[in-house]
This record gives sequence, structure tokens and C-alpha cells, in this order.
Amino acid sequence: MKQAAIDTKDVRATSGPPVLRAEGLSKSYGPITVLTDVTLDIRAGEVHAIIGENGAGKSTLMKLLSGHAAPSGGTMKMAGAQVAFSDAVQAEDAGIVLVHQEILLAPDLSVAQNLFLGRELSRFFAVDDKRMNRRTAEVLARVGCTARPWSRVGDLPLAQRQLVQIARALLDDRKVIILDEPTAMLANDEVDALLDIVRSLRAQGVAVLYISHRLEEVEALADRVTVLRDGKMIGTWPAADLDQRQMAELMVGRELSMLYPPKREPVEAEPALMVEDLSVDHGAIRGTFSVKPGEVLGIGGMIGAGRTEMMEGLMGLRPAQAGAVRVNGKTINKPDVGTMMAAGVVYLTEDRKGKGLLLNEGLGPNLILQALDMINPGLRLDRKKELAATRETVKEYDIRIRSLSIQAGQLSGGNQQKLLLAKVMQANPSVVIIDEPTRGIDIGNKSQIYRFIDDLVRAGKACIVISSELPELVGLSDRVLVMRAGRFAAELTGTDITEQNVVYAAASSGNDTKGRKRA
Amino acid sequence: MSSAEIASLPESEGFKIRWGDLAPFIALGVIILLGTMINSNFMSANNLLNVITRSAFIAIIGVGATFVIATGGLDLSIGSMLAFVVGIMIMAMNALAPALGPWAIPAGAVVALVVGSLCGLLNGLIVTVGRIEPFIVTLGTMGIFRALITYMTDGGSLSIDRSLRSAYRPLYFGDFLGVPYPVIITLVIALLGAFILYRTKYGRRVTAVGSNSDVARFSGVHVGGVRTMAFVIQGFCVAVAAICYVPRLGAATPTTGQLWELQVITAVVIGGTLLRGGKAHIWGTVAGALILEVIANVMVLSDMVSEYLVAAVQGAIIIIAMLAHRFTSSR
Amino acid sequence: MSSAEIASLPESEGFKIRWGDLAPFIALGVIILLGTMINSNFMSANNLLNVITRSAFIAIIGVGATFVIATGGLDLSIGSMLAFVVGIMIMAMNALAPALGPWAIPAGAVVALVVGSLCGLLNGLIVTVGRIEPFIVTLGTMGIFRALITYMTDGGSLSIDRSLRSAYRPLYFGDFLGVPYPVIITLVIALLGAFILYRTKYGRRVTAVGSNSDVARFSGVHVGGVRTMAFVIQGFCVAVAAICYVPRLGAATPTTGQLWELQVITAVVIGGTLLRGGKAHIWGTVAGALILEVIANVMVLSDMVSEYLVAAVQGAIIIIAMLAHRFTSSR
Amino acid sequence: QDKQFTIAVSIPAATHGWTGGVVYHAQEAEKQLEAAYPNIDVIVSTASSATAQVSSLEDLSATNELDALVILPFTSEELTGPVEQVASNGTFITVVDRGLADPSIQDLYVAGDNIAVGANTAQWLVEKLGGEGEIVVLRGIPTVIDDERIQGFTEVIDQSDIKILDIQYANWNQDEAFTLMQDYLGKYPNIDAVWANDDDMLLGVIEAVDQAEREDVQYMLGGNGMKQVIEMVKAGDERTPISTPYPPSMIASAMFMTAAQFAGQAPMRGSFKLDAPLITPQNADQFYFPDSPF
Ligand SMILES: Nc1ncnc2c1ncn2[C@@H]1O[C@H](COP(=O)(O)OP(=O)(O)OP(=O)(O)O)[C@@H](O)[C@H]1O
Ligand SMILES: Nc1ncnc2c1ncn2[C@@H]1O[C@H](COP(=O)(O)OP(=O)(O)OP(=O)(O)O)[C@@H](O)[C@H]1O
Ligand SMILES: [Mg+2]
Ligand SMILES: [Mg+2]
Repeated sequence: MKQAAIDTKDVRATSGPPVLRAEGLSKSYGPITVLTDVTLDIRAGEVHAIIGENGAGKSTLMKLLSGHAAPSGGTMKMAGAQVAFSDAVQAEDAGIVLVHQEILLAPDLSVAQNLFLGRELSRFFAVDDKRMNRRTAEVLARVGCTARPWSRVGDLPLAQRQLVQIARALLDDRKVIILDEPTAMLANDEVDALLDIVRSLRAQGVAVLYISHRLEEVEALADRVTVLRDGKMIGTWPAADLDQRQMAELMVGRELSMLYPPKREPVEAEPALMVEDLSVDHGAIRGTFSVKPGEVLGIGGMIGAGRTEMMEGLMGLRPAQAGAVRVNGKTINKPDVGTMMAAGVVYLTEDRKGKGLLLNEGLGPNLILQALDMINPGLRLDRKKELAATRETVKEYDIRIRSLSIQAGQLSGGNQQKLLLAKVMQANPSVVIIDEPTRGIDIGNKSQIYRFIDDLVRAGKACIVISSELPELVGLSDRVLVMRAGRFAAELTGTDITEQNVVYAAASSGNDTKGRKRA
Repeated sequence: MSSAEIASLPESEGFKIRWGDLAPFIALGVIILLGTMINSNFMSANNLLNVITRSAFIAIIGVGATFVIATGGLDLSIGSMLAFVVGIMIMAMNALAPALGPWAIPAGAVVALVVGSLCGLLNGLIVTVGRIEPFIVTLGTMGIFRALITYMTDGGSLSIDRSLRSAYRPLYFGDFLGVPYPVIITLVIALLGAFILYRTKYGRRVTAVGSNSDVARFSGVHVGGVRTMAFVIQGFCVAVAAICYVPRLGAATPTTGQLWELQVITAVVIGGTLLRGGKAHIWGTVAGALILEVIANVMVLSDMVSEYLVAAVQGAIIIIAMLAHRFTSSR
Repeated sequence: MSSAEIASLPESEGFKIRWGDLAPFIALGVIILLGTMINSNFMSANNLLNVITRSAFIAIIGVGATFVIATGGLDLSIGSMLAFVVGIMIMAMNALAPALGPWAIPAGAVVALVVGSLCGLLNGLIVTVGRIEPFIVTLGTMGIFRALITYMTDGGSLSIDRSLRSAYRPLYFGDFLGVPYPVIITLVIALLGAFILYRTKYGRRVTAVGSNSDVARFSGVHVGGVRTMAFVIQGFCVAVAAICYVPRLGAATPTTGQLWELQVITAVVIGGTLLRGGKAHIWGTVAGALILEVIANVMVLSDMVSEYLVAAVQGAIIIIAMLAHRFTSSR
Repeated sequence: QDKQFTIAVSIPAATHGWTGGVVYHAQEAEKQLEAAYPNIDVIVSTASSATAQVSSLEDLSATNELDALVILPFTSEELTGPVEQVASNGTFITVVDRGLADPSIQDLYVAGDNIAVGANTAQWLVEKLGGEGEIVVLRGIPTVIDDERIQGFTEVIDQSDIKILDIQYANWNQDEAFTLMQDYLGKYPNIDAVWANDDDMLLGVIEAVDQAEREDVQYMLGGNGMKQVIEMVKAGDERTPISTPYPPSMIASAMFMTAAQFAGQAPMRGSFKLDAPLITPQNADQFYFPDSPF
């Protein structure tokens, strides 16, 4: 499915005057400059991809263009006239809308209320919910989102929220639509639908700025590609002139090694983690699985299949009932994060901003939060150890920062992910469960993380990887379990691990996830 | 999803009963049942009317507080503000009485509404322009309003002119087709509040701001404006309560409205509005006000607890009500 | 990035002055300066000692409140809890006095610490196990504790045995090398508090829970336990304050500690701790307590405002202090 | 004699010493009356504010056939209308302490005299200080009671050469009185006497003066006749040789008089004003109730 979408490559020549032009834009936060002298043309009817490593400044540039932040220097022009936006609303009025990389929706409001927030439709004095719900249903259908207009956004899974966010940008006619990693949280189906939408927008003459770390998307979709590195503009090329490998090398500024480490030899060992009949409220049904030391167990499935629920239930983070849970032969009676961690199992959440990191705290406090008891045997907190561990982590995990006193929230997504990884590894686990290990991570960091997973498995740890990115699942896993509607639907090993097989198992019989809820 | 399917979507969840939202009404029912069992007089029409009428003050102010709390704010100054507005209103009415006669009453009421709204505006502006915690701001203005009323009464009391008394009295004690005026006023205010909160753009933005103010800001909502306006609504509601209050007690003293802020906030929270903002239940607030008033009434009617322990029993009942709420709504 | 570069990264902001964190101390300085200008007696050693000693209660309780607020909670019951603990302690001391003589004092103090911690535990458990807003829970227990002390004193007062009085008195009025004991106790409690908050694992968890309880939960922090413990610490601090309180007037009355909760919360917030949790400043709280006490002192010493308006001026000063804070720390 | 009589008693809640005393005496009187007269039912109801008192009046009269109401009103103005309402049902009204704005409503009036409390204390001070000196005053909670006492006091003082250095609220609270007195002592190098207006506050004042070891303070006076203070008077304390009674037991007197209206053949109508004579070591025993909490 994904394959099909990506193969149809239709680049069209777009020339003519730019709808939006950035000249010499720069941005600094206090003493730290994150963007220097970026000059960029965006033309009507083109898909303009912006690529770069994590922290290259892509999101920052988009925030400047869409009025979410004010540039420290440089100017912007629309149709030849200079513009300056004091806030996002002005930019939206001018026809520029940004879909944020992170989810920015009011959790207590319904989908329709979120979509129309700030521009509610009304009749006489009252808001016209009927009309808004109808319009919402239309746009939701367009982006392939199955949420109901009146569902509370806080109750939706992340992927659905991401689609809601995209739907919000499509509600009105725009000149420029900026999508900042729109597919990071989506699975293949949704990605295909989204790519189609982007194409149709382009056909309508809208300029789409598209940020993604999935270079195959960029290759399939973009007309032109702009590469940023370390806050500087490397250049803009017609997409037809670049292949994925060239793009990647432009981004990182050096030659790339292999993305996936070579597969390991199968091992004979007792399972490190054994789970029997694990059922999680509103999510997963009677899951039985195990993982051995030295093995990567991949878990695939469509969004909403219940993979996250299964693992969160296992960790006691959701109400769940288990037949049996055994870690290294030891039975765990009532799993919770603490006992699981003590037994050697850690879970790395897919929601790194909401559940993974304390955004307002520094690196150190985040790093040692989980393993506080292991790092500090007594009551006291050893701040020297904390600082040492922080330095060590920054080095080992290659976290790119300019000062150790930076807050976790100020790190770019990739660096946050590395920090999160380092955080769970502080507990020195024997089983690591990673939910979406590379969501929103650039290709350079990705291979680092893959190599890292490989290292720890080679060191005799067991690893479970939940991923919606098929190449990643296939490239990393020794064994793949595919979930469908809350149940394990298939197990793939050896050469059976292919993207086609995973997709088939994930989608075959039940094509809607609602069936499970009814059950 | 085809457009035919879309057209057939139900318009809202209107018909699905949300137990969580009903909790305050169920709690009210249970307490009324208990009251009936404890004292046979409880159910007398007279007693019920008294209780309902009396709950008007907390309910009316509570409607305003629901707005403030829904935006994520908090107003501790309402009790003092009520006293201050009552004081100003009485002074205005007394001053106008010689010239206007009974017309001094509506004139005074208008003065009250203006002053109340301005007091709310003051709170709102300090909170939004000064970007200070509402808790602290309104704690400060609470002291200020309380001091002003003490000053205005010279530490004693400020009563309404005898000549106005009888003309004004019916506003609290009178009724329309058997429904006491304060109850009617409460209903009107609650209806208005519910309309504004659930059916207008402003109401939408109130919950949006309380739910996530960053999102609201990015969506072009003037967060400061919405917050300030909520405080103004609060001030207006306080003034309406003041207008109902004066005919009942006829005077302002430095202790008027003392600790009402706590009662109002309790009513709002019992009613199901979240203190962190983002979710608001106008009718829940009204039920909450009734619950508090009924509890107090039952305490007076029953002779079971020592006078000293009344406050303890009330506190315990509120906690138990919230616990019950929690466990019914988590279903 | 080379490892040389990493090694050279600045360690921490340790040496950079954070203006925001200093704001309460600057405000304190400014108010002291004003006090000196307004009345020459202000700077007398006697007056300063009085003021500092007096602020001990709010400061000690404030240390506990800093913990509760840092976890995102709030405790409105502290004033009533103080009265209740004082009452229990006096009763215990009086009962033990015949048997133990002056040793009844330490015995009573131990009773106080246990009772205070249990009161905190009660609050904490209702909040965490019952999952109810701390505001409502502690409003309820505030009523309960207040009613209990009223009941225990029969509405009158409960005085400590004459025989214990003189032995106990020095704990408030005495000094060690010129430093009054309450000040020493405050320093010890604040040091302990700062140690726990900044230097222990528990302290880390406190800020983590207040900052984002989901993250804390996913990191294996027992969120309920941390919250409950914060309330216990609060109760313990209240008991310490009670131990310092009794020797001063030697009695508990139904008005003991009334409205102290608001003063304590104000002190904590002026001190720079965020009401929504996640950021805590123990020493800021101590400065906040001093600020409140100094303002009250200066108000009495100055002859400028009518007695009726003292509360207004205090309210205004607090708001102005917060505004100043806001504008200095936004630099 | 089969007829049942219901007497409702509405008083302020025990929020500080004096009202605590009122509640105590009301409850004692309730027990004694109900024991003495089986056909009389007494309902005591406390209220923590004027509004709450009006509410409890409404509740009591809506749910009971009240034969009599004994009320110690929070404030005069605010309670006048509501009491009038009760009276219009034919209920016998006994007003205690605080008069209503319209005296024609009440059948029986038992009162202390707050103005006299202030004036008598002032009179005594003027004599003792020889008509000159410097004093400080503490006020209670801003209410009519406080207002009247201060009024009675200042009127007398104004006629002498005594100077009132300062007057501030301490809310009938020992702690606040202590704090305020500390500040007074810091502010004024010479203070000849302190009038604390209330014995609760007096205790705080004494603590503060003792701590400062100030010899210039010759007299510290309160009022209300609190147990501890009467003990001091009895013991001949030099700085507190007198107090003024404002006995909370007046509620009990009123209840007994009202009961007599129904139980006996004694029509009880009119006004009974309790004087506020100085309590001195000589007569202190009459004002001493060791079992009262106040
Ligand atoms: N408020 C801030 N204060 C200081 N530095 C910041 C702030 N916001 C962002 N930065 C820094 O700016 C740099 C660029 O961040 P930006 O989010 O634009 O990167 P990005 O290219 O979008 O990365 P990613 O692919 O991970 O999303 C990063 O190094 C980041 O740490
Ligand atoms: N509290 C809840 N009540 C009812 N349904 C829920 C609840 N929480 C989650 N779900 C449903 O459970 C399903 C699984 O959600 P989730 O997206 O986490 O699965 P997943 O397989 O981990 O997908 P991914 O991690 O790729 O997003 C979704 O359909 C979601 O709507
Ligand atoms: Mg980005
Ligand atoms: Mg998931």
C-alpha cells in the first residue's frame, strides 16, 4: 500500500513568483543562535521539503514563517510585500498555517470545538454546533480520521490527534500549509491518505512546506528540497536531482554508514520475559509472548491495534489482568513500574513529551528520575554522580547541546529521544521495551539508535520494539509479532519478516479496530 | 466515510447519560432523602422554599465562579466584594432616596452592577496584565474590599433607608406564581450562564483557555481577554447576588459575606467543575449550592450533633459527597 | 561533538545569579528599607527580634506547605490543624504533668508531632486514595479540625498547667547566644526542608510529581505515596509550629491559627514556589513569611493609614510585591 | 399542663471566647430547663454569621410551631426584619444583648450594656491616671459590639487629658493582640495603660508586656469577665485590678425568664438591662464561674 503510493512520483516544474519569501532569517534564544541567515522561496503549487538532522532548526524556521515566534533578524515577504506577523493568527489570516510537530490541542474540548477554536461558526448569538460538526466530519473523512466530531480530544490516541491537527489546517483555504513531521505518529494507511491530500493541495495551487525524517516520503512527494544543517541553510535542490542517500548525506554533512546493523545469530536461552494471558482494559486481549536475551522482538500492527496498551498494561501503568508474568524465571505477582524495573524490565513511552520527560527540568533530573534508587542507595541524592552521569550520557548518546543547563523541553526531538533512552537505561535493565524508538528522529540519529539497540542486545539483553515504521521493524527484529484489534494475529520469523507479511497480518481479516471495542 | 454516512451521524452525545455529570444531582437527592428521614419537617413546603431561596446567593455567585474556574482561575475576593458592593449600593440608594423615592432602588441596583463589574475587571486586569496567580491577586483584593467596607461602615453597619425597606423587601420575600423571586433570578442567571458557556463563542473559548491556554493562544483566542471577561462576569454575578441580598438583611457590615468565597468554590467543585479549568457545569454549580444549603438546614433541624461540631459534620459530608462522586463517575 | 567539548560544557548555572529566585529577598530588603524610613523604631534590635521571632510560625508551617504545593497540592486546613494539635498537646501535657513534672513538656511535644503527622496523613490519604481535589479535602478537614478544637475548648480556652508554664515559656521567649529559639527552630526546619527537597531522592520526586505526574508515574515514582508524604511533612511542620506556639500564650482557643492558611500560602507563593507545582523554594518561603510579618509590623508602626484600611494596604502591598517580582524575574 | 411549648434559642456560634461562653450557658440552661419543665422543649441553634442566623431563624420557624424565640442577634439592622417575621406568627420574642432596630418587636429584652463597659472602664482609668497620660487601645472584630464599646470608652477619655496614642484591630484574637501589643511597645516609648476591650485579647497583651519588661505600663484592662481575668482580679493583680462584666450568662437569664412566661404564671415583659459595674477584688466572687469555659 505504502509502496504503491511512494512509487508514483510526480514532480512538476514550478516556477513563477514565490508566495512567501524568507530573506536572511535568523533566530536566537538568549546567547544561543539556532538559525542563521536562511533565505528561502516558497512557490504556489509546490511541495517544498525541508530536511535536516534533529536540532537543525527546521521547526524553528517553520515557527518563524507562521508567526509562532518572532525572528531575531531578517525579513519575510508575501507576494513581494514585506510582512511581519506578531502572532500565529495574523499569519493564518495571511494564509499561512502551521501544523505543529507536537500535538497542540485542548484536551477537554471536542474535535470539532478544537478545529473551530478561535473561529467558531455562529448563528445569531449562538455557536452553530450542527454546522461545525458536519464540516468537521467532512474534513476528518478527508484526512482519514475515524474520530467523531464530538469525541473529547483527550480521549483519542496520539495518531488520531495528529490527524485532527492536520484537519484543522485544512479547514479553510490557505496559501501556505506547513506540515512539521505530520507522519511521525502515523502508520502506513494514514500516511498514504495524507500524501494524497498533500498532492491534491498542490494541485489546487497551495504551497506545502513539508518536514519529514522519512526520506522516502520526501523523495516521493517533494518538488524541491531545502537542507538545513546546524541552523544554516545548505541549499535548495529540485527533488528530482537528489536520491535518498544524497539527501541523507547533505543533512549530516558526511557519508553515512549502513542504516541497520546486521542481524544477529539466533540464540538459545531461557526467555528473559514471559507473559501469559495479559488483558488490558480497553486495549489488549489475552496477549501471550516472550522474549529471549539477545533477541529483538518486534511488535507490528496498525495504529490503535493496542500495542501501547499491551505494554503499558504489562508495566502496571493501566488496569490489566495477567495470567502470569515471569522475568528471568521470577514470577511477578502484581506488576507495576517499580517492581518491573527492579526485576529488570523497563518501558520507554511513545509519548516522550507527555509521559517521558519533565520538560521544565534540566537534563540531570530527567536522566536519573527513573533509576533514583539504583543510583543512590541511601536517602541522599548524590549530585556529583548525577552530574557525572549527565556528562557521560551526553557523550555516550551524542546529545547535541550547547550548555549542560538546558531544559529537556528545549532539546530537539531527536535529542529528547536519546535522553529518554539514556534515562531508562540508567536502571541497567535486562529487558527493554521501546515504543516507537525513532518517532520524529532524523536518519543520522536513527542509525545511532539502531546501533545502540543492537549493542544492548548483543550484550545479552532482550529488547521489544514497537514500531509503526515497517522498514525499521523488518530491519531490526529477529522475530515479529503482529497485533490486530487487541490480539496477537501472527508471528513472523526469519525470512518471513517482510513488510508485506506484516501489513497483511495487521490488516487482513478485521479492517476496523472498532470491532474489538464492541466485543 | 461517505457524505451520506456523515449526514446520518447523531448531532451530539446528547442522549447518552453521563453519570459523572449527574453526580451532584444524585448527591443532592441522597441528602434530601436523609433530611426527610431525620426530620419530618424537612419536607414541608415552607422549609423547602426557604432553603431553595436562600441558596440563591451562593448559586448566583457560583455561576460567575464557574466561569472564572473554567478558565483556570480562582476568585477568593467574592465574599468581600459582595460586602463592598452591598455597601456601595446601600449608600447610593440612601443618597438617591430623597430625590427619586422608590426609584432609588433600581438606580442603586444599576450602580451595584456597574461597581461589581468594575471590581471584577480590576481582579481580571491584575491577573492577566500583571500575570500573577489569581489566588494571590484575589487574596489581596479580598483584603482590600474587606477593608473598604469596614471603612465605609466605620466598623459598624450601614443600613438601608427605612423608606426604601418596604418597597424593596418583596424582591427577596415575594414570589411570582409561588416561585420566590430570588429563585427566578437564579434560574435566569443560570440559564444565561449556561447559554453563554455552552452556546456562544465566548463560552467555547472559556473552556479552551482553561483546558490549554497555549493552544487557545495559537488559535487566535485572546487569552487575557477571555480571563478578564470571566472575572467581570464574576463581578456582575456578585452584584446580582448583592441586589438580592440587601432586601433580606437590609444592611452591610464588615462581616457581610465573610467566607462565602469558600462556600462558592465548594459549590462549584461539588458541581463537577474542575478546579484546574477546562470543564464547567453551570447546573452542577446550582446543585452544589443547594447541597450546601440543604446540609446546613438539616444540621439546624436535627438535634443530633453538638453545636460545636456542626462545622465538622458539614466538612465530613462534603468530603463524603466528593468521594461518592468520584466513585460513581469513575464507572 | 568531541569529548573535549563536552568536558568544557558549563557545569550548571550555579554561579549565574538567578534574579527570579532572588526576588523575594530583594522585596524583603525594599520593605525593610521602607520600614526604616517610615519609623525610626523599626530598626531597633528589639523590634526586629520580635518580628523575626513572630514570623517563625508561618515560616515553619510554610516549609511544609512548600512541599505540598510543590507536588501540586494545597492545604487549607493548616490553621485549624495547628489549633487542634495545640489543643491535643495541651491536654496531653496537662494530663501528664502530675506524673512527669516538667518532662510532660517533651512528652507532649512528641504527642504533638505524632498527632500532627497523623492529621497530615489523613489529608494525604483522602487526597490520594480518594482522588479528590486537595482544595476540597482540606476545606473539609479545616472545618473538622476547627470544630474539634471548639469542642475541646467548649468554645472557651484550654490553658496549659501553671506548673508547666514557666518551664516551657523560654522556648518562645528565650534565646541562645542572642538568637531566639523559635528562630533557631525555623532555621533547623528550613535547613532540613531544603536538604530533603534539594538533596534527597524524595525531594526529586516531589518536584517531578508536581512538574508532570504522568512522567513521574511512568518513571516508577509512586505518585500517591509522594503526595501523601508531602501532607505528612506538612502535618509535622504544623506540629513543630504548635510546639513553638504554646509557650507564647499558653492556651488554645477556637480562634487559634485562624486564617493562617492564607498567610502561609501567600508566603509560599511570594517566595517563588509555583502554585501549580513543580518548582519549590524553601528559603523563598522563609523570606515570604518575613515579608508578611514585616509589612504588618510597618503598618502598625506607621501612623499613616486608618485602622480600618490596614488590611487594604497590606493586600495592595502583596499585589505590588508580586508585580515587582514578575517584572524583575521576566528580565 | 399537657401543652408542649417550644422555645428556640438562636445565638452566634462559638468562634471566640465570649461567644463560646454564650454557647456554654445556653446549653447548660437548655439542660436545666428541660429537666425542670418536661413540657418545654428548647432548641439551641448556633450561626456563624448574620446570614446564617437569618437562615436558621427561617428554618426554625418553618419547621416548628415556635412559642418563643430567644435571640442574641449578630447585628441589629440585619436581624430586625427576620425577627419581625417570626414575631408576626405570634411567637414570643426575647432579645438578648443586641437590640433590634425596632424595639417594638420584642416582648422581653435582656441586655448588657456595651457602651457602659467602655465608659466605666474609661472612668476608672481617668481616675487612676489622674486625668492624664498616654494609652493604647485594641479593637475587636469590626462589629456593632466593638463599635459601641469603643464609643463609650473614647467619649469619656476625650473629656480628660488622656491621650489615645493608637487604636487598631486585633479581632478578639489572643495572637493578634500579642503581636499588636509588641508593635505598640516598640512604637511608643511610654505607655501608661492599655485597654484591650476584651479579656481574650488582654491575655495576649499581658504576655507581650511581660516579655518586654516594660515598667511604664501601669494598667492593662480588658472586659467581659473571663474566668482567668477574674482570678487575677481576685488575686489583687496590680496591673489588672478590675474588669467589667459582660457576662455571657445573660443568655441563660433570658432563657429562664422566657420559660417562666410559659411554665409559671409570671408574665415576663419589659427590658432588663444588666449593668456593667466594675468587678473589683471585693465583688469578684459574684462573677466567678469556675466551670464555665469562659
Ligand atoms: N526555547 C528555546 N531555548 C533554547 N534553545 C532552543 C529553544 N527552542 C529550540 N531550541 C534549540 O534550537 C535548536 C533547533 O530546534 P528545532 O526544534 O528547530 O530543531 P528541528 O530541526 O525541528 O529538530 P527535530 O527534527 O528534532 O524536530 C535545537 O538545538 C534546540 O535545542
Ligand atoms: N481509555 C480508553 N477507552 C477506550 N478506548 C481506548 C482508551 N484508550 C485507548 N483506547 C483505544 O485503544 C486503541 C489502542 O490505542 P493506541 O493508539 O495506543 O494503540 P497502538 O497499537 O499502541 O498504536 P500506536 O502506538 O501506533 O499509536 C485505540 O483504538 C484507542 O482508541
Ligand atoms: Mg522539529
Ligand atoms: Mg502506541
